[in-house]
Amino acid sequence: MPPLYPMKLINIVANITLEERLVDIAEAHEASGYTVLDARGAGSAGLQTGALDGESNILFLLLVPESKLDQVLADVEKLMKRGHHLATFVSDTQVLRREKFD
Amino acid sequence: MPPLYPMKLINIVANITLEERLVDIAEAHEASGYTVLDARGAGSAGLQTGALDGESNILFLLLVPESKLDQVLADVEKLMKRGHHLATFVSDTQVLRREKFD
Amino acid sequence: MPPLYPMKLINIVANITLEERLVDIAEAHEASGYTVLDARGAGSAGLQTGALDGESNILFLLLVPESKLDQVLADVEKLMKRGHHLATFVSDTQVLRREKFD
Amino acid sequence: MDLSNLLIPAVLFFALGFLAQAVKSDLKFPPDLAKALSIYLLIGIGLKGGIELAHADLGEATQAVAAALVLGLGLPIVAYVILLAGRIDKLNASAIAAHYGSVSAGTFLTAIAYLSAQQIEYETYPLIMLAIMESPAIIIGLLLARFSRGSQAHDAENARENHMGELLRDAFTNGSVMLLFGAMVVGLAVKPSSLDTITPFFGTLFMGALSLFLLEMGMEASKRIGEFKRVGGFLVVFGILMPLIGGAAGLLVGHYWLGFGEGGVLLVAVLGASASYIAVPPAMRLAIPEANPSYYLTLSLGVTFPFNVIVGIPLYHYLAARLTGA
Amino acid sequence: MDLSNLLIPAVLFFALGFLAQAVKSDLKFPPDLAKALSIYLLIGIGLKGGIELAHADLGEATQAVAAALVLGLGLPIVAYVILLAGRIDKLNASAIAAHYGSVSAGTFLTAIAYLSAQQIEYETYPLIMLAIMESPAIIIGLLLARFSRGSQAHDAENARENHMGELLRDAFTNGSVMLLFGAMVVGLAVKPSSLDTITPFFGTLFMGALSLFLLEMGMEASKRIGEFKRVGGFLVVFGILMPLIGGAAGLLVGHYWLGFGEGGVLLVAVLGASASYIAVPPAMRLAIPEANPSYYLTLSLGVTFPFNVIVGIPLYHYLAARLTGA
Amino acid sequence: MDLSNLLIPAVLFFALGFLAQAVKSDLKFPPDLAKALSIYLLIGIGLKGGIELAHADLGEATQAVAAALVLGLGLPIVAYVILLAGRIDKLNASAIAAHYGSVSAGTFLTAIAYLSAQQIEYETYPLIMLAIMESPAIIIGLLLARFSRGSQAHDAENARENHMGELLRDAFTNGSVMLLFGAMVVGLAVKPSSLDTITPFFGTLFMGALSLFLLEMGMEASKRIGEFKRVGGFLVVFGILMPLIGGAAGLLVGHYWLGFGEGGVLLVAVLGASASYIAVPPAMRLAIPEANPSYYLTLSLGVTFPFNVIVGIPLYHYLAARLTGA
Ligand SMILES: Nc1ncnc2c1ncn2[C@@H]1O[C@H](COP(=O)(O)O)[C@@H](O)[C@H]1O
Ligand SMILES: Nc1ncnc2c1ncn2[C@@H]1O[C@H](COP(=O)(O)O)[C@@H](O)[C@H]1O
Ligand SMILES: Nc1ncnc2c1ncn2[C@@H]1O[C@H](COP(=O)(O)O)[C@@H](O)[C@H]1O
Ligand code: NA
Ligand code: NA
Ligand code: NA
Repeated sequence: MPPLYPMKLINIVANITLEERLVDIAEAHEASGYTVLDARGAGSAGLQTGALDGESNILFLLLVPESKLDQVLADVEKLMKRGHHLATFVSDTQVLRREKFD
Repeated sequence: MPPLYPMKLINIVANITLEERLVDIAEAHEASGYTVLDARGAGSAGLQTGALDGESNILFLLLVPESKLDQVLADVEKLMKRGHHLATFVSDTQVLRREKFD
Repeated sequence: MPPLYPMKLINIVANITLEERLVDIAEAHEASGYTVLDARGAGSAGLQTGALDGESNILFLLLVPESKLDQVLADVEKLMKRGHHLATFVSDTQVLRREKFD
Repeated sequence: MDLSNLLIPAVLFFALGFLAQAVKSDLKFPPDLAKALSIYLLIGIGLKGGIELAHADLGEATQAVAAALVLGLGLPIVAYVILLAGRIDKLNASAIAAHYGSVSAGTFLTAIAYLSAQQIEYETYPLIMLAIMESPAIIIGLLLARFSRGSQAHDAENARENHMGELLRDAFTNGSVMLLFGAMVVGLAVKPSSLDTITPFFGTLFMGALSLFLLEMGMEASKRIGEFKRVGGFLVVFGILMPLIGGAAGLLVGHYWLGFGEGGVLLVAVLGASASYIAVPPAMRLAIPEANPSYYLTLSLGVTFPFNVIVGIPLYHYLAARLTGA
Repeated sequence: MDLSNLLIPAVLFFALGFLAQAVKSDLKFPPDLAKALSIYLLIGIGLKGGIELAHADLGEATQAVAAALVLGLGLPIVAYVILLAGRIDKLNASAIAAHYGSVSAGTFLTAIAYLSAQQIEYETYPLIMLAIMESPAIIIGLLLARFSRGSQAHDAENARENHMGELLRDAFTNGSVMLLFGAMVVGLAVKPSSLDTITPFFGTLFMGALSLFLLEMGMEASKRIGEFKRVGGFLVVFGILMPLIGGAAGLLVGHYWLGFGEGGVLLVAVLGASASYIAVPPAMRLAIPEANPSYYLTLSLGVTFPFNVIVGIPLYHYLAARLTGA
Repeated sequence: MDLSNLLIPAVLFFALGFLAQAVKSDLKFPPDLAKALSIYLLIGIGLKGGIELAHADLGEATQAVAAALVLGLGLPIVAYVILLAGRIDKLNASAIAAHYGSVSAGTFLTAIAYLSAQQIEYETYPLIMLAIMESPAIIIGLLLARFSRGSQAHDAENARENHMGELLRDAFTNGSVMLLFGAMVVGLAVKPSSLDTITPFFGTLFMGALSLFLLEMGMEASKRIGEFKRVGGFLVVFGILMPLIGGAAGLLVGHYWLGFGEGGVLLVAVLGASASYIAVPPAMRLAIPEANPSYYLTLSLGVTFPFNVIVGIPLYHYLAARLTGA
């Protein structure tokens, strides 16, 4: 059985205009990469149907070792403090090949 | 470090025609919002290539506090009892800013 | 409350050309189904903007009982050994209706 | 029956898509493109139907509408009876049956391309009939399901939810129905000079866009072959038998009732023979959730559709020509 | 004011989309199609603007640009004052105000379709004005927000981040602004014979593609009605009042300043009356994150847009005809 | 070499996309639109190739096919040798090399637009050559990889998996190859009156759709600049050197072997100079997974493509004109 290693999965739902900012955060903390999915939805910022950029969400996924979690979340929190509408949630997960994500 | 709070993430894979029903469930239980992603796949209802509405899936994501989990799942279960093809799974997660999701 | 049963959720981020191979793995291990979402991102294989097949990711989701996890991961590991760029992570989750996924 | 008539772009692109999938090509079609094309094609048909309706003879149009209702309500009942005879359970039978009362726009448009390529004239009432047939097919499917549930006492909740009001509402607010009728109203209401501004988009491009759509639908049909095992031999046979029955009904209605010529009779045959895969599946998803979508999608998309495009259209045409003595 | 003039495809498809959503039809539009169509339409407008600019009289063009700047900078200030009077907080007021200095391309193009259907001539300077108005509207929105933050000392960080350089950069690198201006440059720079190769795509198809876009925008507008409760009565009233003010400003500018005829004056009125929902919302997302997008999207898409398409355009036209004595 | 010749829509839209990305505009292109456009363009080229093939002289066509094979098989070998000399590992060298035996449809079509804008005639055989060149390029890439693996004994499993049968199958069922050849067969098989029904879509719109595609590809190319660091100086230089070598080979083949005129020679030069970014990358993903996609995508999309569009085409044209004495 291939071994699995614990890792944190940060999930962020945000408007698509924030994609570059989130990529910047991933790069600033030297994450091994990131994944983006187009999404729609609704929340305190209203309905996000996905039809126009102003009302399109993304789901931004970031795998980081636990050691980086706090710093990344601190940067995400900064965006939220500025007023941006983000839904951020963190899950425990386990990866194949730890060295890819360190 | 920004604090994290436990929350339940309900994941539902369903045909796209059920999107409105799932939104209704989210609203009925006063979830703070919901997120929808387009998907394809296969299961007991056959191949879902995404090319036509009849064969398109969505992944519906719903963050709720543990206190609401049972009631939401009961409603999802009702849809399944009626015969709808849903794959439903629930994960533990942790959110930034609990007050957004209560 | 509808009962929940533990299950493993395998998440694989890969280039879209690998979709058929991943479906083959799911079928070889008699998974009840699978779910695919289009994605973009970046990693050791560079930027994946989603504009052309050569630079498009998918997020492949596979729910399996713990008993099948090792065998599935062994097959995914084989793809990685051949050089394919995959980000694979496994989470604990709980499903409604265990019999659907066994 | 000259097979070289099949050498039209729509059929060849369908075959190309089918082949690409069959040889496991890595050709991929973005899912949204198929959806965009189907919206476009439904609007295009609706507009054309509306423009024709503006010039139509009221008496003839009424007859055509009546014939559409008869086909749309009658064929599902025939299908249901055959399916029950084949030991398909009642709810799956209801859902499948509904598909055969409705029409495959892709098949119908291929028939039009086929006629145009041979410069055969055709009546335009079938365009209107196509739009009409969606709703009755959905309604009869729901009625059959209701009746099945009652007799099976299978699922009190679904039976209750589907009371008659909901049922009619769903049949008429179906997305495809709204596009077809809405565009028909636009075609009727707008004066020609104003319609001309959108004709380059919805008219001139139509056959090219259809080819692209059929390329993708060929791939979709081919993917469904993998599902034949799941669906079983009886249903696959049904998927070939039923279009022959529907086609025959259409030929008779087109010729003896409506008195159409060779082209028009062929089109009515195609209305009868083809099964919906755009409008009806989502309707059945909601209305008869107990039925397995794998059955009705495999049949309409994987069996009946390719059968009609490759074998059915030239066959019905041959018969239409014999009937009408053309 | 003959209401049959509203029977043009653009308006009818908008109404069809609105209706489909209102009756809870299961009609679905793939999200990427709407985005593709808006890119296409912006390029189409830009190209047309560039071609017109090539033939334009320099003096008149300068006047038109000046007028566009006045409207784009002035209307947001009017809006801001009204919103503050209605006790909307300053940052939401800034973000909403910015939308009203800019233009809804969908509304503007509907007005052009409306004029074409009645064979009314129009000056083409408004096409150039449309492109010009995006940036000032964004800039003034940011300036208002900056001023608001200063006075509220609400969020030092946002105030700092938005220094003047960034601010101008964002206003001119806005995606819609780049498409409009970029296409305008193409229209200006390329010689006609070479432009002809892309005219079938960006020109001939334009009105049809607009209809498809408006079908989807009708659905979007209708979905926003559910948000009225969240937004509150005052803002909904503002969403109808403000286009009347902007429309009046446009009428006056178009007639007294620019001296346009009936058609041109109507178009300037629409520039004033309409509110952006493509270009400005993403700009406000980044620049005024404290504002709630639900407010500005509901207003521009759910209130002002349908009001202008159904009521505004014929009203402004009636007034433009009276003003110009046509 | 008159630079104003570059003022054609295709090139300007490419530049606009490149610029938008370079200034970090928030302009976004829905990913599915790019994919839809590339499917459309491949079909359009294939159809045009098929129509031309129907009129082609058999002897000349055979020569063109032979020349395409020579370029498609030869250039990757040249590229491979250069890459090894630059100390690129063998598997990455194989994968990169394959791209240079194939063709960038976007570049080729830009060259056609460039010729059309100057009303320069061109032979149509290069259209057929383009379709031919995909498969040999893929095959030679796989053979090089196989050879590399053998000598490196690096990965027994991949070596085993890629036996010759699979290898040929993959090269001919490649999605782009199937679209090009499939559409070519349609263009050949369908009679002109029937082809006319799809010409408005696949022909008349072609250059406009190309412009939209190049707008997006300009953005994609620009995004790749951020990857130059990862890829390294040698490879970036290779991405400019190799098109010069391929272009020279194409010039010589086009003039001395095929005897084409100014236009045709330019097109053969572009076949040689350009590197695939639609067809070959997915093929290499599967066949040479050990190679890093970041290398070959950055080179073909981020270096060679913009170089050819901006510098290459006018340069090859200048040389083609000198060679042919036009
Ligand atoms: N309870 C929730 N469950 C799932 N997604 C949510 C939830 N609340 C918010 N979201 C997503 O996060 C986005 C931003 O949320 P908000 O900041 O509340 O506007 C929304 O558009 C939703 O897509
Ligand atoms: N084991 C599984 N892993 C991941 N997704 C699944 C699985 N089983 C079913 N699904 C998804 O759930 C949808 C509905 O499943 P079903 O009810 O089995 O048809 C399928 O179309 C799949 O997308
Ligand atoms: N740290 C990460 N977090 C999220 N997604 C990642 C991460 N690393 C890689 N990925 C995704 O996995 C894909 C393949 O990764 P790689 O094998 O590193 O090229 C990338 O294109 C990303 O979409
Ligand atoms: Na039928
Ligand atoms: Na305005
Ligand atoms: Na080449």
